[in-house]
Amino acid sequence: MMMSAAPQIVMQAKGLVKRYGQVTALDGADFELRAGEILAVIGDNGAGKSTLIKALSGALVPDDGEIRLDGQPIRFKSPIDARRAGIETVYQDLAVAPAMTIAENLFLGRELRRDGLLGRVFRMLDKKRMLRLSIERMQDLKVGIRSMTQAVETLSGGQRQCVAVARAAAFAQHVVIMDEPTAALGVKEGNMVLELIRRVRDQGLPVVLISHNMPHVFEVADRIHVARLGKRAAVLDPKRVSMSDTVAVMTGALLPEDLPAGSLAH
Amino acid sequence: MMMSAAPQIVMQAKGLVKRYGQVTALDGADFELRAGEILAVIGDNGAGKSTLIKALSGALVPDDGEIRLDGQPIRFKSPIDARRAGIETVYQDLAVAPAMTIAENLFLGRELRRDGLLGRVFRMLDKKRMLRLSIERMQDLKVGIRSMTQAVETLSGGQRQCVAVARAAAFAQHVVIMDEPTAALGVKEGNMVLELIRRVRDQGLPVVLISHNMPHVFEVADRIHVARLGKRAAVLDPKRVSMSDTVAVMTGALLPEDLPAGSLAH
Amino acid sequence: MSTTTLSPPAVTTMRALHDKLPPLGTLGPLVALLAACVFFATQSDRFLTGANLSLVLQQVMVVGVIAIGQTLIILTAGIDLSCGMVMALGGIVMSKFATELGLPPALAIACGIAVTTLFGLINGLLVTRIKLPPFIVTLGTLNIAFAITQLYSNSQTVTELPPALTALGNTFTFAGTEVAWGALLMLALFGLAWFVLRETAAGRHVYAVGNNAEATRLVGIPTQRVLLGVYVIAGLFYGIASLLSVARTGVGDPNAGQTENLDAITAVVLGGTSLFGGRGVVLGTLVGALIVGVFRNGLTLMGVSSIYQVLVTGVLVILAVAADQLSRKGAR
Amino acid sequence: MSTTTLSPPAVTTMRALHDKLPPLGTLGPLVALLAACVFFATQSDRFLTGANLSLVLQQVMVVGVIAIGQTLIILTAGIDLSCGMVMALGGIVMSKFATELGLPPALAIACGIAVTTLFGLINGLLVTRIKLPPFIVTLGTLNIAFAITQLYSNSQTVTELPPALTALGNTFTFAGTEVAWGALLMLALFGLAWFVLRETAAGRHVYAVGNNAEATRLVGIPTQRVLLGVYVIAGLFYGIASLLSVARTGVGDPNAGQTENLDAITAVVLGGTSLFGGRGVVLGTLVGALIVGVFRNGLTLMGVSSIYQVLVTGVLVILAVAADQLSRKGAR
Amino acid sequence: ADAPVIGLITKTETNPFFVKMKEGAAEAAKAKGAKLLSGAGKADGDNAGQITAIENMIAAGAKTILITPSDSKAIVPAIKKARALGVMVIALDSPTDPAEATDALFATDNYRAGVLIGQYAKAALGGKPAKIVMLDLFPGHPVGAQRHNGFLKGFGLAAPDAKSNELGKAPEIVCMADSFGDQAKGQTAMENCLQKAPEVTVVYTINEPAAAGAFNALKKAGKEQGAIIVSVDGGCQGIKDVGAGKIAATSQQYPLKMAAMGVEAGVEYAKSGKKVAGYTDTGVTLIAAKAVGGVDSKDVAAGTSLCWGKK
Ligand SMILES: Nc1ncnc2c1ncn2[C@@H]1O[C@H](COP(=O)(O)OP(=O)(O)OP(=O)(O)O)[C@@H](O)[C@H]1O
Ligand SMILES: Nc1ncnc2c1ncn2[C@@H]1O[C@H](COP(=O)(O)OP(=O)(O)OP(=O)(O)O)[C@@H](O)[C@H]1O
Ligand SMILES: [Mg+2]
Ligand SMILES: [Mg+2]
Repeated sequence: MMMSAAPQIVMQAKGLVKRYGQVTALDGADFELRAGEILAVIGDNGAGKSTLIKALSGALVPDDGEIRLDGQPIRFKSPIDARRAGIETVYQDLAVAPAMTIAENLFLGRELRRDGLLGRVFRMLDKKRMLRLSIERMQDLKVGIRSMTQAVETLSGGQRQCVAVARAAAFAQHVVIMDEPTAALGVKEGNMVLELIRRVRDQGLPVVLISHNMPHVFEVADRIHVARLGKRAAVLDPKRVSMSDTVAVMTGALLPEDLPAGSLAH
Repeated sequence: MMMSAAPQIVMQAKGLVKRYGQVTALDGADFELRAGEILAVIGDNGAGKSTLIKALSGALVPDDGEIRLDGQPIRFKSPIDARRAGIETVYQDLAVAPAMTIAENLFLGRELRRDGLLGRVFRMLDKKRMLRLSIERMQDLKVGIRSMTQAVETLSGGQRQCVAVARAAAFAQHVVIMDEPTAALGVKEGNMVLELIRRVRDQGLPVVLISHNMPHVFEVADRIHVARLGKRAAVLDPKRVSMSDTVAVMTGALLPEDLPAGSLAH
Repeated sequence: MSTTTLSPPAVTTMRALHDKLPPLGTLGPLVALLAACVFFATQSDRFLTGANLSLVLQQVMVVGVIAIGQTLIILTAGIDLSCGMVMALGGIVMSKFATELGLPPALAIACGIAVTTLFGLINGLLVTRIKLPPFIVTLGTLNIAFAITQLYSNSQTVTELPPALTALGNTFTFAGTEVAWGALLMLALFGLAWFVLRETAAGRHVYAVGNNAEATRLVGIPTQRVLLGVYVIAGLFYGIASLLSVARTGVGDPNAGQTENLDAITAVVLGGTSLFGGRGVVLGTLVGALIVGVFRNGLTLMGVSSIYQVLVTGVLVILAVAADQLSRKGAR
Repeated sequence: MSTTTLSPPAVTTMRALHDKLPPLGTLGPLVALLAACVFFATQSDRFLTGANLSLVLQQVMVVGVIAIGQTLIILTAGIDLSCGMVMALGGIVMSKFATELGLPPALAIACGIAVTTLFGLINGLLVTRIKLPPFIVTLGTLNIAFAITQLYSNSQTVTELPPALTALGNTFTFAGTEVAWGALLMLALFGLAWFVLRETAAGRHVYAVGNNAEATRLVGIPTQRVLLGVYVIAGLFYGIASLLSVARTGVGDPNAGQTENLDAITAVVLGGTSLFGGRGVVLGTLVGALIVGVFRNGLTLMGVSSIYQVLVTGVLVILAVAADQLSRKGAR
Repeated sequence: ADAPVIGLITKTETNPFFVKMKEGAAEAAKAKGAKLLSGAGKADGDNAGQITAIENMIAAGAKTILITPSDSKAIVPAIKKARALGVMVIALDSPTDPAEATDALFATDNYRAGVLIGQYAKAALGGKPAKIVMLDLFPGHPVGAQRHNGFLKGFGLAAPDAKSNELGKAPEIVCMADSFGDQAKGQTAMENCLQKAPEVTVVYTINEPAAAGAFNALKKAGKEQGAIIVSVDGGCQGIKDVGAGKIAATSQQYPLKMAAMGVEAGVEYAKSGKKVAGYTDTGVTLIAAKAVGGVDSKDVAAGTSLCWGKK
């Protein structure tokens, strides 16, 4: 990241709060995503990472706090609003329709219509084209899936993950958010996804990556957002902080202010 | 592992085959688990790992092949048979009942009854005791879950994982099988599970660990079973093989016979 | 370190208290029932008398007992359309066996209950062994039980039953009110079902099967046996309902049970049990059955003509559940 | 590297071929229907005549069109108990508007269809806005539609309809057989529903909502709007069924539709659509409706007395689905 | 030649009244060497089911169809179609509207059946105040309306005419409820009415199962002495209940007779091509255990010997 020009902020949140009955999942969390960066979000189980990104992607409406996109305050009332704003998300509890085929899942909600009358008047789907594009997309990820017309419920856990990742990467216009996209993936497939994340960033789209895999995080992240007890505990610079210090901050063993100077990201 | 005495074989499978329509998930897979060891099973997505351990745990009946437990040929017709034989399994697609509480899920199928008449005649459950034991069990795993009487569906992804792992570790008598138990876990929780796996092994129970996390595998495994295209490609010795060679075998980039001498486990 | 992640005692106590209260799923219907009662009490001073309430209890006892069986089945994500017809067949069998065949009443009753239990067993076997959808299976047995009932009874009501068959229709005086033994039996059965579902492993397994059948199987619970057991026990409850129906009307009626199918399911759903299985409380079913009974009784007391009763019932059913739903939203 | 993990072309071709065939879920009921036809053809030489088969088609046209709407709703994991009653109300409205109010037939028909569509809208709003279970909502509107039908018609059958209202009951001759226009309309509507469900985004969204509503929402599909649309369109289909019913019987009948509720659901389930949503094919529903119609017709031709028909239907429903299920097991 | 095929379509499968009718038809068919097809609606009021049955029976070769119309008007177009195909259609038990839609009608007058028990109840009540409970069939059923209104007429109250489908109302009626012609529901309805209006002197019931249910409810409340129950049908069980004092009086009808006459006419039509025509009243007889002045009635013995047309 260049330190010279003030970095442009794409997405920003301040003081987000979300309660589930007695449980406070988000307790005044802040968030900041800059143009063209990969922002890793890490934290213990239950630290509120998924809740945070659900608030950012319109999957839930926070009880309090403010979200800004490109400096404009926004209020997503549903995932549709977020999608319209060009934000694509891979959810942790994979949002797929198990009885539908892989191709259908990839294009769910953005189906392609045929050209000409058939498409415009009869609104017929262009299944052939969607199938072809699906195959290309999945080959990009180097996933060995035999047929795009097989139902998602017949896939292995990692293969399902790939479907969700491929979908988000293919359609994002503005921001890509991924909640543990590599959790169920094999080494090869995991690396493909990291590669894909880099490619997306290099096309200019900022990526939010939630992951428990520290090597992955340190491999790709430009900045690391540490979530802890529903808040943002710190934002670290992976080039200047050690993995063990990061884990220590994450688990609360070390306070951010006790970190070696320069560990915090700007 | 000591090389002297011939190691005792707890569980063994030969030529397992499982087909799903056109897809052959297992294509003559072999398997061998020794007393007191941690056996890691690794492989690409779709390599047939989950299918293999489902065959071993009675969750599915293989189309062909033979399984032996302590040298005796067995045929599990259902998970109940495997459970009776003391085999406990954590499945990848977490086998939990979402609307039921954590405590209930932990003791599902092995509920404790009250002492005395209430238990023997009225078959009343000892909910208090189960609750207490659940709390202890989860504290062992250092999981910060607020109430054991909350429904599993209200937990974060990683917290659910912990419930499944705690259940298997607590009840196993003979063999523990875990399909990607650390996939959704944070660093802390992940290390706790590895620690737990070691503890189980040290109590004398062999553990089968499926994982895509190579550092984890190399940290705890005594031997590494590499699955590839529905077969067992090789069994490696983590003390004598490098991580990169392992990954190369796993992805098919390297044939096992081309490995440096001594890489294969005995 | 474990103490830092565990929550402070205040929260724990709050939650423990919260856990003690019935879930809103049960509370909602109860509120609707109470609201209905308050409303009817303002409309008719006869409504809130012991005699009238005892009457309502008697009127719902048959549907109530059927609905216990139905609750069990719906908790496993199934459904039983045959319940009313099977109940009618049981009633015909016990009354004909006691009169025409001249069997001792106890034996005749046992035979009737055995027949309904057998139907439960057939339903269960078709669902578990051949894996047919419960809807289809019980649609089939609905027709079969109906046809057998009509053929065996020749569509004739069976009368002049020995008093033992109708004993449950008799009443005893409690606090100045006549209470039917059958109503008491229904309450006892609800209590029993509640206890078993809540406090025993078998009961929890019923919930688990309905909640996630595959997970339950993988955990090592014999899901097929649980399911089969549920259908058989439901059949047993239908048999008891047969006896109650015979006791209440004093005859073996081949046309009994025709509306009980939908009524029983309605009671279960009004009581807050999910048709998708795994969620619900059997006492909610009792409340659901009472709601239907109280509406019918209260509207008649108000002198609402029958077609308007249908209209009002339709509106009230929706309102009752909507109030429940909206109150839950508010609580969140 | 990507080519090594992709499967050999032979397998791909096999699979492509396999994908072209209808899923077994549709094939099973079809086999059952054909088996029934073959059986009845051996029992009665009147069965396999064009006139008789055209008759069966006429007899199922009302239930068939209702069942299209019901299929849509069941695909979203809902259920509509009100379908038959709403259909009856539509019939009364269009026939009374055309006779008593003297509206032009086309306008009267439009009003009738508007009323059923309005009921669909109400069902849909209650399901989507207040999030009530469809079972309860439609149980309520079932009662409401019934009461309004009886009140508005004063329980009187409406006769002396203008010919335009009954035109769909008229026949034309095709290949020497009299075919009713209404039967043709039903087939066309099935074709339309099949096309939309299979070939358009809206149709796929219906499946997605029933399959995993939360995932569908997260993907950015307005699930509530899809659901609402489904209920409204179902109401529209019920309106068309009203017209068919009026055309078939030649009168506006306030007691129509009472058995169509269960019949329509039966047709959908017999046709292989899952009551849990997201799985099924609308053409299966046509087959399911035909199975019921063929049984009734064939058994009457055989001279089976009506109570035995009930018995046989019960057994056959189970057998038809069981054969389907067992054949699928074999195929695995 | 083949045996003539005759179709019998009842309202439902299950009402003992129609079961008797079917038995009568089967016996007559056997005696005359005819083949009897039977069909029914799925429920009372199921017009579409009856239309389907007509079509299927014609397809099966029936030349005569006997039908108890569930809906007197709604069935007419289907009957017209059948007659256009040369099928003789005879209405049993209740007429179509218009009555000329069928070739012939063998029936009881339900309105008159109501009038008879209304007159009886009025006379038996003597000077006591009339507090009437009406246990009807269910909303919208024409037979329910005819019997109901007939009863009111016989009782001397204002009532709609025989063609109306509307249930007449009067200040003397203290409670109206539906029994669905079913004993258990009749009992429930009566129980609720007794809560509303404990002082009941007359109970009108749509049929004898409903009457038995009403009696149960009265007996449980200890009021069986104070109220007169009247009913319609005259089934053997119902007559027994009259004998036992549960029901004061009932209007007896003759389904076996209707059916037997219908089958005979059908066989004759097949043989000679001669159709029957017009209305044949198979009669209504008031059966009462205690005769009251000014109203003709027969006793239980006579009722038992005739119950439902047993000869
Ligand atoms: N629907 C819900 N109802 C009640 N509590 C919930 C719900 N969803 C989340 N929570 C609670 O909110 C807290 C934060 O959950 P969240 O899913 O955001 O954690 P996370 O950081 O994503 O964890 P993980 O790494 O395990 O996925 C947890 O304690 C969880 O139990
Ligand atoms: N129920 C099923 N129906 C059809 N195909 C299936 C089914 N289950 C698994 N398969 C196929 O079998 C193959 C092996 O699946 P399996 O789940 O064993 O892989 P895995 O090694 O566990 O992968 P992962 O690491 O992604 O979990 C995959 O190609 C998968 O698509
Ligand atoms: Mg998460
Ligand atoms: Mg797997």
